Amino acid sequence: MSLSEFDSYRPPEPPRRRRRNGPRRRGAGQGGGGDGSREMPMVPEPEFGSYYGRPVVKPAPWGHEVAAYLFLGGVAGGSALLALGGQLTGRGELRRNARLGSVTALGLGGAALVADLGRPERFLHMLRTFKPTSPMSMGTWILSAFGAGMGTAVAAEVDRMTGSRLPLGPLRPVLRAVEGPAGIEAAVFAGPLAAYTAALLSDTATPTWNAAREDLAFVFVSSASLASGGLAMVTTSVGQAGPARRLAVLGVAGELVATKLMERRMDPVAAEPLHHGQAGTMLAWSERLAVAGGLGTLLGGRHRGIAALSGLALLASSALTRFGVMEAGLHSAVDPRYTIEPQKARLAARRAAGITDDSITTVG
Amino acid sequence: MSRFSPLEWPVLRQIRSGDLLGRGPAVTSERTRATSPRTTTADRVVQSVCPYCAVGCGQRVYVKDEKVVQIEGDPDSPISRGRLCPKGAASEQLVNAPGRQTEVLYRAPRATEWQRLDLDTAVGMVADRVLEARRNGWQDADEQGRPLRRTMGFASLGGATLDNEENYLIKKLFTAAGAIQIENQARI
Amino acid sequence: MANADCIVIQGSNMAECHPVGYQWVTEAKARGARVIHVDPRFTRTSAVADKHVPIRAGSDIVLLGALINHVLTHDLWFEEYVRAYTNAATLVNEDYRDAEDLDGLFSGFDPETGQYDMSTWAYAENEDGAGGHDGKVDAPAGDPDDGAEAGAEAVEEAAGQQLGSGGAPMEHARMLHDETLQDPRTVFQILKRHYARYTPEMVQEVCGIAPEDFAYLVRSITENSGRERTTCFAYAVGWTQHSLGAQYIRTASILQLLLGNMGRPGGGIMALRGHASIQGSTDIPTLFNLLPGYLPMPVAGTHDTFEDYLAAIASKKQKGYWAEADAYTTSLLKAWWGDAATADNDWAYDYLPRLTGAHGTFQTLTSMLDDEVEGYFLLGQNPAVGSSNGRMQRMAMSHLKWLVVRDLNLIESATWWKDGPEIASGELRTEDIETEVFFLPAATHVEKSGTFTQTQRLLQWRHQAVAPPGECRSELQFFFELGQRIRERLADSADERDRPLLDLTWDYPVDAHGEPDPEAVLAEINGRHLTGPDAGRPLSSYTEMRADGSTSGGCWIYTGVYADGVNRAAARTPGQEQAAAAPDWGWAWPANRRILYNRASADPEGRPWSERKKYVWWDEEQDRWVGDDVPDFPLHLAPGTRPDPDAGGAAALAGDDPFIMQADGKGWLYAPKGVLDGPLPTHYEPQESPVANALYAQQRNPSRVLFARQDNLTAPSAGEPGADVYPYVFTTYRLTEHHTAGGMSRWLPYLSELQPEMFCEVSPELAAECGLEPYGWATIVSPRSAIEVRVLVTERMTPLVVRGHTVHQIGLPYHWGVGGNAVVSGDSANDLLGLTLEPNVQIQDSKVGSCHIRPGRRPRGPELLDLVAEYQQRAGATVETGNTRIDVPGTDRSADPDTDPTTDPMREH
Amino acid sequence: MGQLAGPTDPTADAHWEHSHARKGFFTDTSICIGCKACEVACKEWNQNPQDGELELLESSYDNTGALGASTWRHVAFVEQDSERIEEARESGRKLVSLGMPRVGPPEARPQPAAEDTTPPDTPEFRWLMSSDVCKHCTHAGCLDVCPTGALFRTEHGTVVVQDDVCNGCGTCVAGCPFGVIERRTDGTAAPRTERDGQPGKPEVKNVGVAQKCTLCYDRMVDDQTPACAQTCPTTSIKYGEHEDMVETARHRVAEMHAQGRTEARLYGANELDGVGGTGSVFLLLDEPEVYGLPPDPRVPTADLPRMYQRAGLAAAGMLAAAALAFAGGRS
Repeated sequence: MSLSEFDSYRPPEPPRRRRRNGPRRRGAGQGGGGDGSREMPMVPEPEFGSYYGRPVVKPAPWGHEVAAYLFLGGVAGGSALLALGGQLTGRGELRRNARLGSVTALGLGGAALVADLGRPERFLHMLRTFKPTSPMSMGTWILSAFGAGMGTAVAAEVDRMTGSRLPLGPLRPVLRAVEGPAGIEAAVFAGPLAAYTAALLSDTATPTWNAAREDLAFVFVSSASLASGGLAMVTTSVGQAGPARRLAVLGVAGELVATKLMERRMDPVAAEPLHHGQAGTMLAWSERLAVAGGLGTLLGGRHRGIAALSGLALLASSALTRFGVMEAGLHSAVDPRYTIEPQKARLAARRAAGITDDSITTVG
Repeated sequence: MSRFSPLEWPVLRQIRSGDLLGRGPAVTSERTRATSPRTTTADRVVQSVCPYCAVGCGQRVYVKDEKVVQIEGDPDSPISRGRLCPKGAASEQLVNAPGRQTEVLYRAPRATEWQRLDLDTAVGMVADRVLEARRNGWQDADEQGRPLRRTMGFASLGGATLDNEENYLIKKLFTAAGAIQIENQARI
Repeated sequence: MANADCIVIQGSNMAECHPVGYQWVTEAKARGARVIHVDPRFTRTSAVADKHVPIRAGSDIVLLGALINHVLTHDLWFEEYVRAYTNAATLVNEDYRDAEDLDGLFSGFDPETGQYDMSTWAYAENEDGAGGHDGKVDAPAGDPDDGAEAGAEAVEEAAGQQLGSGGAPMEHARMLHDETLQDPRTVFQILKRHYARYTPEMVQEVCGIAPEDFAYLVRSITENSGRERTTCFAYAVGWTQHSLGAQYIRTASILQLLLGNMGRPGGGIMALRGHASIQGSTDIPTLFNLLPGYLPMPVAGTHDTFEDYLAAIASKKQKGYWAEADAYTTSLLKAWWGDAATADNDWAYDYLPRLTGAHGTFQTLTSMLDDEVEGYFLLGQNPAVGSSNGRMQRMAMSHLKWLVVRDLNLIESATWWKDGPEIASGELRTEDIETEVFFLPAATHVEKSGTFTQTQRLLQWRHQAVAPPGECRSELQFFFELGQRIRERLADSADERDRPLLDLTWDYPVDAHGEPDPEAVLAEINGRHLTGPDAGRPLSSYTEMRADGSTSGGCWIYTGVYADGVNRAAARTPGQEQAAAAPDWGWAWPANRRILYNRASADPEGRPWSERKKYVWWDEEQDRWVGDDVPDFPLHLAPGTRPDPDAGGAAALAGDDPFIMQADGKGWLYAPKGVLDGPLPTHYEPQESPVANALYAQQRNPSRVLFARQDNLTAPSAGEPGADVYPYVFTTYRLTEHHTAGGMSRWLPYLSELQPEMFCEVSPELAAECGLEPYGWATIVSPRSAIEVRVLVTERMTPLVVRGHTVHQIGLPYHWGVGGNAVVSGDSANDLLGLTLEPNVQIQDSKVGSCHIRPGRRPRGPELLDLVAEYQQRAGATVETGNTRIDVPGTDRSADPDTDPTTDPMREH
Repeated sequence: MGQLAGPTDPTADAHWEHSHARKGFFTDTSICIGCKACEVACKEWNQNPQDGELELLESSYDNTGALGASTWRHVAFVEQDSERIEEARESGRKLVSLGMPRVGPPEARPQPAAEDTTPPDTPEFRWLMSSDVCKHCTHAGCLDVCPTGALFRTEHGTVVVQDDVCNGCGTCVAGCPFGVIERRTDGTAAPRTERDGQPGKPEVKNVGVAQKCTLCYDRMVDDQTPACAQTCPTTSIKYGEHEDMVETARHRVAEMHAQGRTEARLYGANELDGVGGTGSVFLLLDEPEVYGLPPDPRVPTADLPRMYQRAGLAAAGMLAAAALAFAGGRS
C-alpha cells in the first residue's frame, strides 16, 4: 500500500496481533456490511448471520496431548483384550507384550492427560466426585479401574521377566494369584476405555463432535482395535500374533464402515470439517493407512517385516484418526457457521414438523 | 480441599445427600461454604462521590486494613440510585491503579531523566520559586498609574476534579500573592 | 427530567457522557416521553432515542431560531406565561439596529476593538418617568442566562470580566412597555423580525436537516409544551465549545421561555457538565475574572476604588438579591483578611490584584510563549492533551522556568519534555529544555474529604476513606503548606506588597497527617457572625450577610451549607426515604433549592399551571409558597404583590417576578446588556467552515476572540481561496469509556481495554471518496497539525447536503495523547484544533474545525512538519486568514486592518 | 437422580435442602446504552484481569469481543440498515404467527390506551447494544460435564465454578452451548507504551482454571445485587427472582409488540427449550445469532444416555471382535 509521498518516513506497520477470536470474517447478519464495513470479502458472504464472524461456542482448550491420549487410551484398551486373550489361550508372548504395550500406552496417555490440565498438580481432583453426567469423570474411574487391573497384571509380568527379583516378599504368591483375575478385570474396562472418549467428545457443544454422537464410539473402538492389533504385530512374533492380525483387520473393516455411516448420519454442514483443512488431510491419510495396513496384514501378515510395517501403518492410522477428529471438532467450534447453520436448520425442521413450543426464542 | 477428611469426600457426600449426579451441596468445598462478600468483611464503609463527571453519583467506599477494597454505587443516593457508569465503576482501580505514581519526581533543567526528590524539599523549592517568580513578574501600577498590585510571574491551571475547599484555598492564596492567571477546566 | 414529556438532547451525547444521568431520560421515555437527539453523529444517545436528527456541527442556532420562528408565526407560544414572566412587552431603544438590518452586525460594533458598544441595545426609557403605554413599570436588568435550570451556566462563568453573575447592573429606571406586543420596538416584535428568515428551508440549507425531520421536531416540542406538558432541553459542551457558545444556550432559553418551559418540572435547559466539580470551580472559581460567588475580580480603571467596584457590580435599586452585593464582597474580604480588613481600609479591598483585560488560560499561553511567565501549576489538568492546539500548549510549557504538575499519574503534561510529539518532530530537544519539572503525586477522591458541586448545584460531602499513599497529598494540604512556607519566608518582610499574604487568615486545624480540616474551610466559606451576640455562630443564609464588617463568608451563594455548625453537604438521608426532590441529600445552592425559579411553575396568581405539572404554588391559608421543593422565591410574597417602584433588592420583587436572581425578575427573550456578542442569538459560521453564511454577509461571530499567530493558522472558509485544501469538517467529542484528556482513564487497564486506540468516524461515502480502509490508518491534517488515527467507517456518520454541496463530517474522540506512561496512548485530536474563543466566557471553539483526511499513517520526525506546512502553503493560509472582523458584502475577505500579526492579538476588554 | 433435560427446578434437582428462590437476570437490550459499566463493574468486583488486546477489534465500539475467562459481561454492538431492521421486524412477526408458546400468557396488563398500534416507521439505521452474560441454564452443560465437582449448582439456582477445586481439564469449555465458560490464561496484553519505573503486569489469579460469571455468588449469599445489575445506569440489566424476571420480560415484549416493534423477542424464557430455559433472560431486537447467541442451543448432556448406550454397544462390539479374533483361527 503506497498512498502518500511520505510513505518512506512512516513507521513500519506492526503486525496486528492475532485475534483471540479467530477469523475476522463478517457474517451477513449485519445486513450485508451494515456494520459499516465496505470491505469485500474474498469469498461470497456465507448465508448466515453471525456476530462479526466470531465463534458462538468455544473450542475445548485441548492440545495435542489430549488427541494423543485418545489414541493411547485406545491402544491400552485393545492391548488389554489381546493380553487377556493371550492369557486365556496360553499365548505367553502375546500376553506379555500386550500387557506391556497396554501399560506403556496407559502411562503415556495418563501423563498426556495430566499435562493438558490447566492445573496439573490438581489431577487428583478428578477422583473427587463420581459424576455419571460427566464422561470425563466416568473416564477417570474407568481409567483408574483399568489401571489397577493392568498394573497388577504387569507387575506380575515384570516380576516374572526379572526372574522374581522384585522385592515382593510374602506378597509374591498373592500377586501371582490375582494376576489372572486382574487381567480379566482390566479387560472388562478395556472396551469402555476405548469407547468412552467418543462420549467425551460428543457430549460437548462442539458441532462436529456433537453431530457425530451416534457413531463416533464405533469409529473409536475400531480404531483402538486396529491400533492395538498393529502394536502387537510390531512387538510380537508372527506365530503368536494371529489374533492380533485378525483384530486389526476387523478393526480396519469396522472403522471404514463406521466412519461412512457416521458421516452419512451427521448434519452435512457439521460434517464438513472432517473433510476440510488439516483435519481432512489427516483423516484421509488415516483411511489410506488403515486400508494399507489392513491389506498388508491380510496379505503379508505372516511375514515379520511386513507385519511390523503394517502394524506401524495401523498405529499411525489410528493416531491420525484421533488427531483428525480432534482438529475437525476444534475447527467447527471456531467457525460460527458450523454452530449456527445446523441449529437453524434443525429449528426450521422442527417448526415445519409442527413443533413450535421448544424454541429458545419466544415472543411471550 | 485443604485438609482432606475421608468422610467429607464428595463421593460419600453424594451418596449421603442423594445428589447422585454431584451437582449441588455434595460437591461444595469448604471455602465455597464460607463464601462472603468483601463488602461485609470490610472494616468500614465510607460515603463518597464519584470523581468523574458532574452528575455527582453517590459511591460507597469499602476499606479493609486501611486499603480501599471496593467502590460501588450508593443505592441511597437520590441522584444515582446506586448506579455508576464505566468510569465510576472503575474508581477502585483509579485509587489502586498499578501505574499510579506515589513518589515525588523532579526533572532538572536539561536533564533527560527524572530524579527522586523528597516531598519536603520539593515543597520548599516550589515556595522559593513562587516567591521569585512573583517578584520578577510584579506590577505595581499600569501606565496610567492605576494600581495593579499583581504579579504576572506565575500561573495556574486547575482541573475540575478539585474540591470546593481546595479551590477556595488556591484562589485565596494566589490572589493574596497577587497572582491573577488562575484558571481551570471550566474554561476548557 | 424524568417528568418531561419531550426531551430534546442537542449538543450533548448524554447517554455516553452521563450514563447515570441518562437513567432519568430512560425513565421518562418509559412513561411515554419522546426523546429526540440532534447531533452531527449517530451516537449511543441516538441509538436509544426515538429519533436522531443529524445536523451540521456549528449550525444549531439556525435550527433553534427556526423553531422560535415557527412558534411565533404559528402562535404556538404560551401566551400567559410569556406575557407575565418575560420581557416580551418591553420596548427597546429606537437606535437599536438588528443583525437583520446590518447584515449580521448589531448596532454599536467597533471593528477596531472587536467589541460592541451596547448602549443602543438598551430598553427604551420614559424620560419623564411616567411609565409605558399601560403605565406598568419594570426594571429589567440581570443575568444574560435567562434562568436556565442549571443555574450558573457557562455564560455566567465570565459574562464579561466586569459583570459577575449579576449581569449588567442597571439603575432602576422606568421602561416602556406595550402589553399588546404590537409596537415594532417591543422585544416580541424584534424577536419576530430577527428570526423571520430562520425558516425550515434555511434549516435544510444550513443545517442539512430535511423538512420532514424539522416538522417532526417542531411538532414534538410544541405538542409537548403548555399548561399540561413540558419539554426539556439538554446540552453540554457541544454547545458551549463554539465561538458563539453562550448564544446557543440563549437561543434555547428563548424558545423555552416562549413555550413556558422554564422553572417548571420536566422543563428547562439541563446543562450536562463533564467534571465532578466543574460547577463548584466556577462557584468558587479558580478563574481569572471571578471571585467566589460570581463577584467579579476588580479591573484597573473601572474598579479602582471599593466604591467604584460596588457601584459597578450591582445597583442598590435593582430587583432581587444581587442588590446586596456589597455585603457579599465585604464578607468575603473579612473571611480572607480577618482583622486586617477594616472599614478604614475598605475591608482590605486594595489587597486584591487588578485585571487589565483577559487573563485566561489562552492569553496566559501566549504570555508563556513570550517568556513572560516563569512558573506554572497544573493541578489535575493535562493541557498537553486536553487543550486546543496542543502543540502550542507544549511549546509554551517549554518556555517556562518551572512547572509543577500535581496529578495521580505521570500525565503527558508532565512528560512532554522527554516523550512529547515535539521531541519526535525535532522541534524540541530534551537536552535543550530549561524547564524544571516537579511532579507531585496527588490524592484521589477517597483519600481526602471535601465537597464537589454537581451539575445541578448540589454540594455533596465526601468522607475520607483512607490516607493517601506514599507522598501523595491533597491539594488542600499542599496549598496550605505552600502558603505556610511562603508566609514563613516573608515573615520579616516590611514590603507593603507582602501584606496581603502576611495578613491572610491562614490557620486551619490539621490532623495527624498534616492535612488541614476541610470542614474548617467549608465553615469559612459558609461564613459566620463576627460581632454581636451571635459572634462566632455560622451564618444560616446569605441574607444575614452585612456590609458593615460584622459578618464573614468566603462564598455567599454557599452560605447555609454550614448553618448551625452542621455540615449540610454531608446530609445523607437515603433517597428512598424522602420526597422526590430529596432535600435531605447534600445541599444545593442557593438555600438548598433544587429547581431554580420554580415560582414559574405556578401561574401569575400562584396556582399551578396544571395538576399534572404541579410543583410550587401559593397556599392562601398558610399565606406562603408551598410545594415539592424549597420555593425559589420570597416565601411569603403573595402573587398579587406590587412593590414600590423605587424599592431595590428583594423588596422590589413583584409577586409574579419568578426569575429572582435576575435583576428584573423576568425571563429575558432579549438581552439589552451583558451579552458581548449581541442581544439576540444570531447564526454565524464557525471560525472554520466549508460553507458561507447563508443568512448574513458576516461570516463569523464578529466579536470572537482571535489569536492570529503563525502557530495558530485558520483554514480558509467557503468562498475563500484554498478552502478546498481542508474540505472536511471535524468535530471532537468524548466516549463513555474515557475521561477528557485521559489522566483518569488511560491509566486504568479496565477502561483502556474498552477503547484502546485513537480513531476517527467517517461515513462510507467519505471513506470511498478518500480511499480509506475500514480499521486501517488515516492521517488527518488541519492547519495546526496532522495526526494519525484508525478509521471506523460507519453509517452512523451521515454526509449532509448543505447549500448545494455535500459536507462530510469526521468524528474524533479526544482522549488520547502521545506519551510513554499510560496504558494506551495515541495522537491527540486537540492538536488539530486552533484557538478561537467565545467572547462571553472565553471558551475554546473546539467542536468544529476544517481538515483533510488521507489514507495511511502520518510521517515521523521533521517530515510531519513538512506535511503540515505543505497543506498550509497550498491553502494559502496566513495569519490573516479567517481573522477578519467584518465581512462586508461583496468585498474580499482577506484584507483586514484588525489583525496585525506583529501586535499582540489579544483583545482588550 | 436429577433430570438431564426438560423443565425442572434446578435447585431442587441438585438436592439442596434449603433452597432459595431461583435468581437470575433479565437483560432488556432495548434500553441498553452500551456504556459497558457492567463489564467494568464485573471485572472490578471479581478482580478479573484486563484481557483486551489493547487494539480495536474491528467490531464497532466492541473491543472486548466475547465472553471469556476474564470477561463475564460483554456488550455487543451491531450497526444495521433499514433493510435489516425490516427483516428483524418480519422475523419477530413470524414468531407470533407461528403461535409460539405464551407459556402462561401474561396477564393482560392494561396497555397504555394503545394510542397507535401501527408499526413505527422503520428507521433508516439502528445501533443495537446488548450486554451478554452467562445464561445460568436450567440444564447447564458446563456443570454436567465437569468431572471434579468444581462447577456446582448453588442454592439460588445459579451455576458457579469453585476455583479452589477446578483442575482446568477444560471439558466445561466445550460443554457450554453458549460459549461462555473459558479456561483462564495469563495472556493479558502488556501496556502498549513503555512505562518507566512501573510495575510490570500485575499477577493474574486463577490461571489455568475455568472461569465464568458467578452471578456474584459471593454478593448473593449476603442478599446483595450482582455488580453489573447494580451499576447498570438504565436498568437494562435487571436482577431478581427468576420467575419475576420472566414475567417482566413477557410484559415488556408484549408492550413492544403493542407499539408495533415486532422485532422484539425473548431469549431463554422458554423452559421447553434445549437447555430447560435460562436463568438469564434477554429481550433481543433481532435473531439471536446477530448478537453471537446460538439460535437453537441444546445442552449436550441431554443426549448423554444415548451416547453411553452407543458407547456401550461399541465396547461390546470391540470385545466381540477380540473374542472373534481369538476364536477365529488356530495360530
